[in-house]
Amino acid sequence: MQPGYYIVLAALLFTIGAVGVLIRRNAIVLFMCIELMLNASNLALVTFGRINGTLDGQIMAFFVMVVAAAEVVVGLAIIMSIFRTRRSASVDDANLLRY
Amino acid sequence: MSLSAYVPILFLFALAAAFALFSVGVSQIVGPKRANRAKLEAYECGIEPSPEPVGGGRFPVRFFLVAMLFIVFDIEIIFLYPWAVSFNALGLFGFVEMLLFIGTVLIAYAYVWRRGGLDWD
Amino acid sequence: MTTAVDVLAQELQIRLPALDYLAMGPMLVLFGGACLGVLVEAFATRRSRPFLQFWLSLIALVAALVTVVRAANNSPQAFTADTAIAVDGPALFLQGTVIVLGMVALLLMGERRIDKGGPFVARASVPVGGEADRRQARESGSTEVFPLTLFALGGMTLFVAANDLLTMFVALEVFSLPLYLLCALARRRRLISQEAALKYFLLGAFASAFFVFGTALLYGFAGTLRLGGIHTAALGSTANPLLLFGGIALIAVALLFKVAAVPFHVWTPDVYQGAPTPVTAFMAACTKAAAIGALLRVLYVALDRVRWDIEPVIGAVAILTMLVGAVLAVTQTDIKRLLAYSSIANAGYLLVGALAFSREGVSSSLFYLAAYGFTVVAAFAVVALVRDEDGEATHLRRWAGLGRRSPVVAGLFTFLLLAFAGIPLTSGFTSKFAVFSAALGTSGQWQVAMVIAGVVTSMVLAFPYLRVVVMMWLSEPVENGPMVANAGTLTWTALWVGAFATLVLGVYPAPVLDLAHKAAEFLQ
Amino acid sequence: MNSFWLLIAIPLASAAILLLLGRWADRWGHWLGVLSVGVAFGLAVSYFVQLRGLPADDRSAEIDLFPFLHVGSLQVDFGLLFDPLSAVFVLLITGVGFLIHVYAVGYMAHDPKRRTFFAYFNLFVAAMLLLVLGNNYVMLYFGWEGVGLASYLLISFWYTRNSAATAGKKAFLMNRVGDAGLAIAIFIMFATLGTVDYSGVAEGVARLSSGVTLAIGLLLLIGACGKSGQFPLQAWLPDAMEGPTPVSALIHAATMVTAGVYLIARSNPIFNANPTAQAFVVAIGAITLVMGAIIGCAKDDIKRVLAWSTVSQIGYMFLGVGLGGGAYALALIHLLAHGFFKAGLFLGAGSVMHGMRDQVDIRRFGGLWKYMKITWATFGLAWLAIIGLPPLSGYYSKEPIIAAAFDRPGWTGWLYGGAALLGAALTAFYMTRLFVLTFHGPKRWTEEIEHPHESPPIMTVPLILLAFGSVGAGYLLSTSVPDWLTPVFEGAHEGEGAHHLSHAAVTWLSIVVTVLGALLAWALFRRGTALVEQPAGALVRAARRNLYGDAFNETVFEKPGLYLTRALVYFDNKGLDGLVNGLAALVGGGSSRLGRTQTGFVRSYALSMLGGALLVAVAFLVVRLG
Repeated sequence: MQPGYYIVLAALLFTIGAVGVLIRRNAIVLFMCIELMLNASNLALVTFGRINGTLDGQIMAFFVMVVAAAEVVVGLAIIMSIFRTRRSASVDDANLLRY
Repeated sequence: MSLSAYVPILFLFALAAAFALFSVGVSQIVGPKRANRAKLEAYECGIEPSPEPVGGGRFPVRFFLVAMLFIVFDIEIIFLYPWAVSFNALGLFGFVEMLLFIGTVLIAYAYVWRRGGLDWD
Repeated sequence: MTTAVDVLAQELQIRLPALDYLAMGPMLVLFGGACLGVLVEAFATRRSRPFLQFWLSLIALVAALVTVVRAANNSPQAFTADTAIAVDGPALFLQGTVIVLGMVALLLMGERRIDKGGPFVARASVPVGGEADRRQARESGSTEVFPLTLFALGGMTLFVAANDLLTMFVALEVFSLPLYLLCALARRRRLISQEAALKYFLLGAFASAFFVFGTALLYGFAGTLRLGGIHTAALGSTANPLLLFGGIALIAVALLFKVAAVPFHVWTPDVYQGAPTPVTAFMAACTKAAAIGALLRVLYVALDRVRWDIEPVIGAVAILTMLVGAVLAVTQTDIKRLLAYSSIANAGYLLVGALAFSREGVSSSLFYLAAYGFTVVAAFAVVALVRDEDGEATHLRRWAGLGRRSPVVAGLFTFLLLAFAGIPLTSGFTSKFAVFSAALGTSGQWQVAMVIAGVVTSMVLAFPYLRVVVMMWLSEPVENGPMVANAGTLTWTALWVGAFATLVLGVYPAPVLDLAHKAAEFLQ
Repeated sequence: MNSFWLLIAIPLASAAILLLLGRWADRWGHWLGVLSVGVAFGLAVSYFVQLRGLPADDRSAEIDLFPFLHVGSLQVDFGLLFDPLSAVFVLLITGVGFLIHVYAVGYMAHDPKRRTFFAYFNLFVAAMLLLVLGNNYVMLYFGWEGVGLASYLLISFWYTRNSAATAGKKAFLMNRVGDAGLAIAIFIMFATLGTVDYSGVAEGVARLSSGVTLAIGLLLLIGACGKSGQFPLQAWLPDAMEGPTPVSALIHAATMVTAGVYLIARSNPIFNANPTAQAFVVAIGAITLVMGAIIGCAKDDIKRVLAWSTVSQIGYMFLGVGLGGGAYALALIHLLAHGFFKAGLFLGAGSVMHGMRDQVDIRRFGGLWKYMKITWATFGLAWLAIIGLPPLSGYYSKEPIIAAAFDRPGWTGWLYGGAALLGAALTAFYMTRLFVLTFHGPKRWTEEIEHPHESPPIMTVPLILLAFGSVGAGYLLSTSVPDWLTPVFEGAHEGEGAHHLSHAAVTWLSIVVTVLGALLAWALFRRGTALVEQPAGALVRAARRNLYGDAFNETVFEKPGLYLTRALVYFDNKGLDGLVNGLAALVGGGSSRLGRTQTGFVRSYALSMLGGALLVAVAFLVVRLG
């Protein structure tokens, strides 16, 4: 089967994630969209690894997973602390800093 | 296979992103912005709902904390599993590396434990 | 079909990576120090922690600096850890720079006289204004900032030495994640601090996603993650060049985001304003150095064969960066935002040096990073000092007449602003001059355009700086305006070190320039 | 002689001591300041004598203190050069500077910040010496920015006055425009020649295309215009008079504002290589000298009249350096002579203000000659010198420039010669007006002044010494300087003279127009002035009636001149300031509009990043395909 389709899928997922970041309001959903982008990249990495016949892509994918998990922890901590002080997880409410 | 097959991907990416830019931009420009009090209120009757009791500050944060801790320890397996599979090939070097890795996770564990992250109450 | 794991095992049987511990010394020391810091956090008493953590971090930094110097003296330039890390001149120079600037910023973080308990808060998630918050306002602040800073510095030292995209990505995250957290920990004005952290985090993660996808595309193009491999493939590969340029674009987005280049600069003013001032100083000096370092490496090691395609695009970004930074700085009313826009414009100047694609370009950029870092840390030290009862008085209107009340601080700040404006005999002049002449040395048309934009924007930038100076010296003082806080030795040391370095690098820059020039060769 | 870096180091050290010691130095600080410049003057004289001892071709000493910027092919050293051209500037700066320092001890006696004032003053001297002693354009730029900085500090020295603060700002901003020109010129030199040393540039200039030399020349000219208050960047200089009078005398009359002339003289290889660039210099000089003289007629503030006269006189110097060839030396002679008599005029004005409780309006003076005889005599000599009456120094310095302008081939000779002649007549007119209104005619003082007094000896002694300069310097300089400077300008080719008028004719013409201008002013203003706006003492009203009676004078001479001057003043205030303000407003408006994009919403930031990413990707494709 053509590995190229996986690349198409990865690009689609990445784009969906990027668009999601633009249109979703809830910080956690927004963050999930970013995770989607990372996972789309993982898919692309693994597929390219397969096409190229090297392991680098898979190793990179492992590390991306780890880093994504660490990001989740840090991100959730920040979002939680904001939620507790503002009672809102909408990113549009975090709007004191501008101009 | 030919890599020119990816050209449509990039186009797709561009198209989708352009669509997003367009729709977000247009809705900002043409969308009516007449916020009023009634519109901003929650679509519910009765008293104003509040996520938490007033003056409280109680917040079911434990699940979230546990979830975060779970993630931290869960990551270990990503590195442990490949190491275990090719244990023989990696030899002593791999063993020491893995000990160091677990050691660093333990340091984090010690921190969580001492700072009360594991207390459930 | 053999499974991936089998292949992995076979590969590893062939060679285990050789590790040069001296060359990796700075990172090992910093990460080791950070882990120790976490243990101290876990087991030391609350009372002893501030003292222990501060000195532990400082010692770790000194030790790391010593290892950098030793590595620079002893080992020949070499790859280590199977070409994942390149210990070469630019890496060592930037590691040294980042560590020294980190030390100065650490002094600001350790200051506990200005705000009782330090500039950070112990538990950022306590709702503002509640009973618990009032209790914690009296408490000593968070000491986790020290290990977090060490982690960030360790990540930066790895980032500037990373020779493949995987290492670069890991390093990027290792230094970014602690910074996100540090941003949220301000003792005063916690709401905007948290907002800054949220914005920085979300946009930073967004940029990281671009980096990973760009890595995937480049990997698809070159079949390897090593920068040298991309260099080889750039001309020889039969793969679709769309993969190459798509990959470059996406990776550039992530790196330019960290550098704060237009149009990826949007986070900078908000985050600089919201973050605790010592953290802002740290970010402005060290993050910029690390990000430019990595950008230089990608440009010079991986992409120099496609420089003709890169020059116009990144050149346009550089011009836009200078223009937007300078023009937007004109109407700022908050001193931290003003410095943020100035930092954006400076990112543009740095790109001018980076795009020279010559040894002079590298050396002048390295020099610029060191010079700018000292000046900006000192400037934020002043911002941390000028306070009223609500904490730092960052609104410019509040600074009116500061020169009459505290001539020393206002004088120092004036000097630093003159340095930003590029007046001779300050490091601002020498560094800009070095960068621009390096760009002109190549006599490319884009370089000439960039230099003209650079000179014009630095004239425009003189307006906002002058406005602050006029504010401080020539305006009537405001009613119960801010006072210069009764700071301890730490902040004063940081301030004087920064100002002194600004002066020395302006008057007698030759030794540092020489060092930078000697260091300015990337290992291919 | 290789220790001439001391010239810079001594005033700098003194400035540092004064600033660092703070109040401890309040009691004696001003004497330290005076001493340092005095020592520098002594050293300058001794170096000058040593330089004269050398054979004419060997007269230069160069030292490299330390390497400054070594970035690849760019090698800039902290190097100094002491040659005939810098020597004359060093003598002027330290000599006149010393006298003005002495004067300032008396003038600033009652100012609580006298120590700071002397610190800035010494700083200025050090920076100015660096400017003229550097051996490359980067050192010159250092001095250039340094004198600028010191001058802003000194203009806004009385920053509690709003106007002083505004003037300081204006000077800073207008100078930045000029500085940008200079900076870009230096970068172009480096890009095309690979060096910024004077010697390297002089050697390499032959290799440059005429387009490049024109660009460099014009950019240098912009820089020179900014610093020297030449058209179109002249507006800051008269406003700079808000500073203390010794500052006006030293910085805005004798030394700093002539830095532009120095720059062009120093860059003579570039200008010699490109006649078009030279023509621009000449045109700027001619426009400015006429414009400054006309506006000088309309001002009533004693210092502003002098300021506009400075603008106008520097116009003569630009005219001189632009003419090239032998006129370089003429311009420098005028520069030196001008340093003496203009410093004398400013210090005299300061002395008058000192006696008249800081009154600056010449309509409020009159009859002062009886009360301050020394000031009157020295001011009078300087006045005669500036209008160029033989045998005072202005005659020897200005008249040859007029003659040289007439020697220019073609119609430009008539144009520029005529402009220079017109300038001479106008100078005689407004300077006589100034002198007569101040020292002669009826008293028109405000009521609180009863007994104007002469200034203390510490102020009058420098006046007397400068008056000697005003009288004698011209002849001495005109006989010695051209030979002395020959090695510096040896590349300058003599243009073939057109000799529209014989030299003697020019001489007589210039004397005649000068005397006519002076007599006209004497006749008009000997009884006071009609231009008092607010009603005040009875004497003033009487003076006004007297002059109103003289309707003939007014309609024939005054009205047209008045309209012209009004128009020029309007243009100056609205036109150019307007341009600068408009630019500022444009930047400011763009800034706040652009700032609106910074909405504070994370998602719009993400949008900007995604859009940027797309743009970058598309740009790569375009570059790749295109």
